[in-house]
Amino acid sequence: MMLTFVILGLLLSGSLAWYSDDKPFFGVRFQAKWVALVAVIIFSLIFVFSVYLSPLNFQTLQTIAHVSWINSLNINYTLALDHLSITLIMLTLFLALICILVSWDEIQEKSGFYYFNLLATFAGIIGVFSAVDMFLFFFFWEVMLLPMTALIAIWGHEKRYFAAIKFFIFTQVSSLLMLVAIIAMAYIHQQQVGDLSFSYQDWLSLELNNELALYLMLGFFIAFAVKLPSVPFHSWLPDAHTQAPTAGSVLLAGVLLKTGAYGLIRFVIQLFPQASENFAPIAVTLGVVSILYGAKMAFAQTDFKRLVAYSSISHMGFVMLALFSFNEIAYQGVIVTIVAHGLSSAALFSLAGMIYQRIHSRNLTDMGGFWQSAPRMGGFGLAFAAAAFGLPGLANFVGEFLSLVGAYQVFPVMVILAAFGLIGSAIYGMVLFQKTFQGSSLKTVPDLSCRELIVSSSLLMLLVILGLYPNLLLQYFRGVIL
Amino acid sequence: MTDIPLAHVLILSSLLFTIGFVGVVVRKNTLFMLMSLEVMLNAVGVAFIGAGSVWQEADGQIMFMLILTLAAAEVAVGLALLIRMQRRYRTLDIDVLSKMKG
Amino acid sequence: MSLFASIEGLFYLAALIAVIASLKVVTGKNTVHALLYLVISLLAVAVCFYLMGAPFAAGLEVIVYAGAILVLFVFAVMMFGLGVDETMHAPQSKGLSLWFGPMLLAALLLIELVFVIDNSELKLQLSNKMVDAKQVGILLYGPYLLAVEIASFLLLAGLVAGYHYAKPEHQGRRL
Amino acid sequence: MNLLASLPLYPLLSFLVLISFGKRLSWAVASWLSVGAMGLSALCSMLLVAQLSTSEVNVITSHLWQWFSVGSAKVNVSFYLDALSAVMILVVTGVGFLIHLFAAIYMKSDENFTRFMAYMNLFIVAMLVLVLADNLVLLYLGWEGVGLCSFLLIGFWYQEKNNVLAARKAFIVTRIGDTAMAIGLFLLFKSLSSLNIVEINQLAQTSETFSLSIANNEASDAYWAALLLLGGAVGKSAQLPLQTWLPDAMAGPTPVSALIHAATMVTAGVYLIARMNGVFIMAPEVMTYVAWLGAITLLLAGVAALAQTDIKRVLAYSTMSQIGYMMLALGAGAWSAGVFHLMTHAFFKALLFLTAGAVILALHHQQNLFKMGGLLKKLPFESALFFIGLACLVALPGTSGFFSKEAIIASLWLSPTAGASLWWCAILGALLTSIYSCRLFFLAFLGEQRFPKDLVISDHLETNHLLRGALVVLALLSLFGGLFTIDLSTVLPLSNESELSPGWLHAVAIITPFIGIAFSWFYFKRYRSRDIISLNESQSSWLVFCRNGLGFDVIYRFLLVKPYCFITQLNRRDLFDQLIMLSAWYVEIWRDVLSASQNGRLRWFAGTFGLSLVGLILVVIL
Repeated sequence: MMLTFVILGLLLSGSLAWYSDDKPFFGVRFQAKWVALVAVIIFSLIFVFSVYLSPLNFQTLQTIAHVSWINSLNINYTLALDHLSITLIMLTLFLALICILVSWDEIQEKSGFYYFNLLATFAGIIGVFSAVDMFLFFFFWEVMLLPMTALIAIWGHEKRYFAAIKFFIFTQVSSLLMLVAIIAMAYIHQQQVGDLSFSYQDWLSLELNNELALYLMLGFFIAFAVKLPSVPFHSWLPDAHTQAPTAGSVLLAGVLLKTGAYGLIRFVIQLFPQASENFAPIAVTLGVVSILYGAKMAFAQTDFKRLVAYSSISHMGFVMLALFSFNEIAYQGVIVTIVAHGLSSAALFSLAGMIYQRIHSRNLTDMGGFWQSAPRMGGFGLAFAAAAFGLPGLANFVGEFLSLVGAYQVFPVMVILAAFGLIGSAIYGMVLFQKTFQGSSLKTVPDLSCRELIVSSSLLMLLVILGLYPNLLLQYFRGVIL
Repeated sequence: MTDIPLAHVLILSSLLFTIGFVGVVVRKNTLFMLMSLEVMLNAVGVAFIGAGSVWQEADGQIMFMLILTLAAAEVAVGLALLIRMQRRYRTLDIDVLSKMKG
Repeated sequence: MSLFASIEGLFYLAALIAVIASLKVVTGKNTVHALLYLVISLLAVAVCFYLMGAPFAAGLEVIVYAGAILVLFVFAVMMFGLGVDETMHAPQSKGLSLWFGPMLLAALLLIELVFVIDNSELKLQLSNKMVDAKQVGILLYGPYLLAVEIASFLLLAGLVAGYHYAKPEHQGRRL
Repeated sequence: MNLLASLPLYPLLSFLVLISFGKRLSWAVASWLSVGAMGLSALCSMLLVAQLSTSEVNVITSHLWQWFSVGSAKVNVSFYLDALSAVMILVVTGVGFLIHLFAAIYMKSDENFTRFMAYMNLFIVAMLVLVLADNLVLLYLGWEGVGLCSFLLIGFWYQEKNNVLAARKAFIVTRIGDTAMAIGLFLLFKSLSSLNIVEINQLAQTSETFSLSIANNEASDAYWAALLLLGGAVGKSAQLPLQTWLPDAMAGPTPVSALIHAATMVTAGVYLIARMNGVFIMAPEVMTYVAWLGAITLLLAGVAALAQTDIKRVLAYSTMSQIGYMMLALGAGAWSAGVFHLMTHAFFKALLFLTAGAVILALHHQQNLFKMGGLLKKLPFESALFFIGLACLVALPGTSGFFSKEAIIASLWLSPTAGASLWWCAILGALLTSIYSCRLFFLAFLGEQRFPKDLVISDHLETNHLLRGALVVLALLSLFGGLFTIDLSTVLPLSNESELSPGWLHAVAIITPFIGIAFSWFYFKRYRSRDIISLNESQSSWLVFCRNGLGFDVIYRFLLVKPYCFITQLNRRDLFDQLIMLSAWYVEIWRDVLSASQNGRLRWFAGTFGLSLVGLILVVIL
């Protein structure tokens, strides 16, 4: 029940933050950000401890909550965890802290509602990562979508409505396809077994003929490929990233994209092994195209956040490529890439937010020579850019290397093409770093504050630790055969 | 038996109807539009009466009467609106009333 | 002259008059003249009704249409004090350009209608027997009772609406 | 923690301290810290080498932790020291220490001194990791690490736009090679299921499938792996076709040029090929490519060096050409000769760069050769050092350069993968080397001084003993470094015997530099003449072409850079986005059309009504 407690707790403390913002209680003026911060810390601790103290073996899916919900349709409230979901939930909770810290000074208006939305999104994401009843999964999928849209639409930058609507339509249309596939699966279960079931574990034993499986798989695949995102469904991402407030971008890049990767791993590949294997050449091609296209597009951007957004597309291409290689090494690469990209893109977006707070621009042409006045920020900028272009020693390298080595066993030509993305990433990484921090100093900016230092250094520390000792993560993903 | 074919009656009806239609579309003056409407309603009446006469049934005339009632009600409301329009806008130009645009 | 003496002759004459008068109504500049042309058109149509064997309808046409409705029009015109002017403010676009589109449309419509009537091979002829008021009355208060009721409601609604709209504005709340 | 593992640790600690405290450290503390760490490191490496030479075992290893595992193959963070890496760590820490010492004084007045020293330390860490790595992935870590440091140090004075561009160019060009190398790693892992260097070298020889071509015309895995590794080496070592970054990299401070772009990093490619000799031996065609690439680079760089006006760029091209020699040696199978030349080259090129740096500093950042002249009198000490360096470079008999270069040339004639034509290339290269060296020396040190007479020459060397000491040590190493005998027979395969080659070969090889010197003595008469007050750089198009690196930059700009930029600019708005937004545009069009039809005009509505009636009837009729 502790996971339910965490999810509900986040929602309730979000409401509390909303309610209590700027209201005096016993002479103390409450601020929403403090409520949110304390709540996230408490629930993270609860989650971490309960997982470590749990006697269950999370190598396979362990159901930890099961309550019947809508009896007539056999819909249950079922949550289950394995190492994959635990890893992703921990990443989510960690980035929740980062999100709150980066929006500490940035959000001044309607801050109560802001933190409510933020926490609600996190609750939804945690639900997505743990739900195994597909109806519940879809429910959480929508729960995470709405507050995210609100975050973009209310606290975003100049073209926020456009971006929010674009984000909403993309996700909604694609998730409708998934809904159709979910309902179809439930009916197939009824035909084969005799009763409706939305349970993921029940579905694993279904036998589908090839054609049907292909279409159902495509329903899921498109929903997750949009979320991942993969070319050609990526175009919501640059707009949403660019227009979202800093925490929104961190959240989008850090965790929301990972729901797509998670869905591909958990549902597409495991529910439809045969169909996805047949589909693999196309998916791998999409992955490679995403890698190259994202890198190329990132180079062309002049907007800091847009550049990082396209680099995310490039990185998630590696996930797609590796995932559909059906190879244990590549799978480990996917796990590391997911976590590493979560951290590094979060770091770059936080950096973008810090710069935006100082010069009120995201345009690279307005930047330059910040190293002179803000050497610390420059150092972190370099490290994060290096993480983005996969410098060995940082976590991204391990992920990319494992992905590519693994995928090379299966698709050598594709991997050679994808490797050109490494050059592309170096190009945009260099452009990003040099245009921001090198060159002649146009402006003097204050160096990192204490809070920003905490954010940056904790992210960098994790990147370095995972980069030099990825076994911390990989030990849980040994011997997983897809 | 008269030698008037039904086709001629219907052609007369169509002619009147088209004339009325042209009036409705072309004239800007709302009063003229109302009059054109009367012409159109009348044209329909002709068609009904003609049909009734062919089959020797009274239904055609009843339909005509219903059209008549409709015309009366329409004219009553229409003219009342016309008066209102004249008061408010000091004109009978129907193009002035274009607030219900999308 | 025998053409005009026969019923057919009279019918076509009345029809011609109705069409010409209607044209004058639609194209006229002077409101009062147009109204008078409308009366002529209605009367001509009434003649047609009579010749088609519907004396009751002809009577109604004369009494209700030409008598009552047209009087309403006349009252309205008198209230506005309209003269030659068609619209007071909108500059009148003269010439054929304004007319061209609608005329084309109407011509198309007419051609189509005539085409339909021509092609449906109606071999029916009008009968010269009268359908008298008695038959109409029996039918009206028999099977068509409901329609009559509805028509009366319509008239009532027209009455109320006419009163409401035509009421001076300051007396009631604004619409 | 054993000695081997502590080798990169000292610079790493020094780096961490320097980077976290930054400008708060005074010059004394920062320089003591960084130079001290380097000193400790150098000391350790000497101890290690002593250990290695005395002990029975040929290898010292140190396992730190398991980094990750690729399938069944473990990728460890482990260090592996054998004779080859021993040579490298001696060069890296020894020369590195001297250059650090020099840099601490050279860069004293720079406001970002601590940052500079931190980068230098970080570079040493990465370079040591590269050299000591026991597997290819760790080597790749060092490989990329030195690339990053090189990038940072080239762009150290980042306020100048040119430096920034040069740094970017260096990073991206080498990254192209790195990518080839990464693909090579994937291939090696696929065919040999290992990433450990020793294992790969063994497996390459024993594996049956590795060097076998699958079909008749298809190349074997060994061929491709060697070729891809060569790609990495070519990028890092500034060989054809990825050589264009090195001359521009001279934008960095002079100690950086000495350490990274002459002595250590650029020779990493040579090290890689020597290290992976097991793979290369299995692919003799690639060995020939290596040799030819080396030879062509050697000649082209020699020609380009002849036309340079900037003292550092002359040295840069000379570096390129000397690495060409090393490549030539490796390609010819003369592994130890190549590595030996790597070592001696590190000594004398570091000496040349540092002395050039001292000269540049003395002349207040004047780098143009045509604005120097007559420095022999003004700066006699520097002149002497520079002369020693150049003597090694042209391989005058007795100097270290002589021994190493002769060894290379001697091995070429009979090598199965090289041959006579490459021998002639090497001789021609030696001739070119002596000519451009003479030109350089004449222009800078002889002749009449061509800088303003009233320029106050600030001579740090005369005043600073430490600086002087560092250079003298380097000079001694350059002169007598040839006497070190390095025994690489435990690591590298023996090269073929050179005794069988005709005797006149040696004579030609020894005489060639003197011919070059004699030729330039007369040909560059103007440069050493005392009467000519001002020299103008020749602007003939041929010379300008050579000066600009033989047009490679232009070709690449038009073939690669411009098209890439053009494509990205063309598609800046994102084609896919545009396509998807088409649907939005479509909806919007219809919204506009429909809302335009709702214009609120009654007559218009009636007209539309009629129109649709016409249409409807038309449909019914037809």
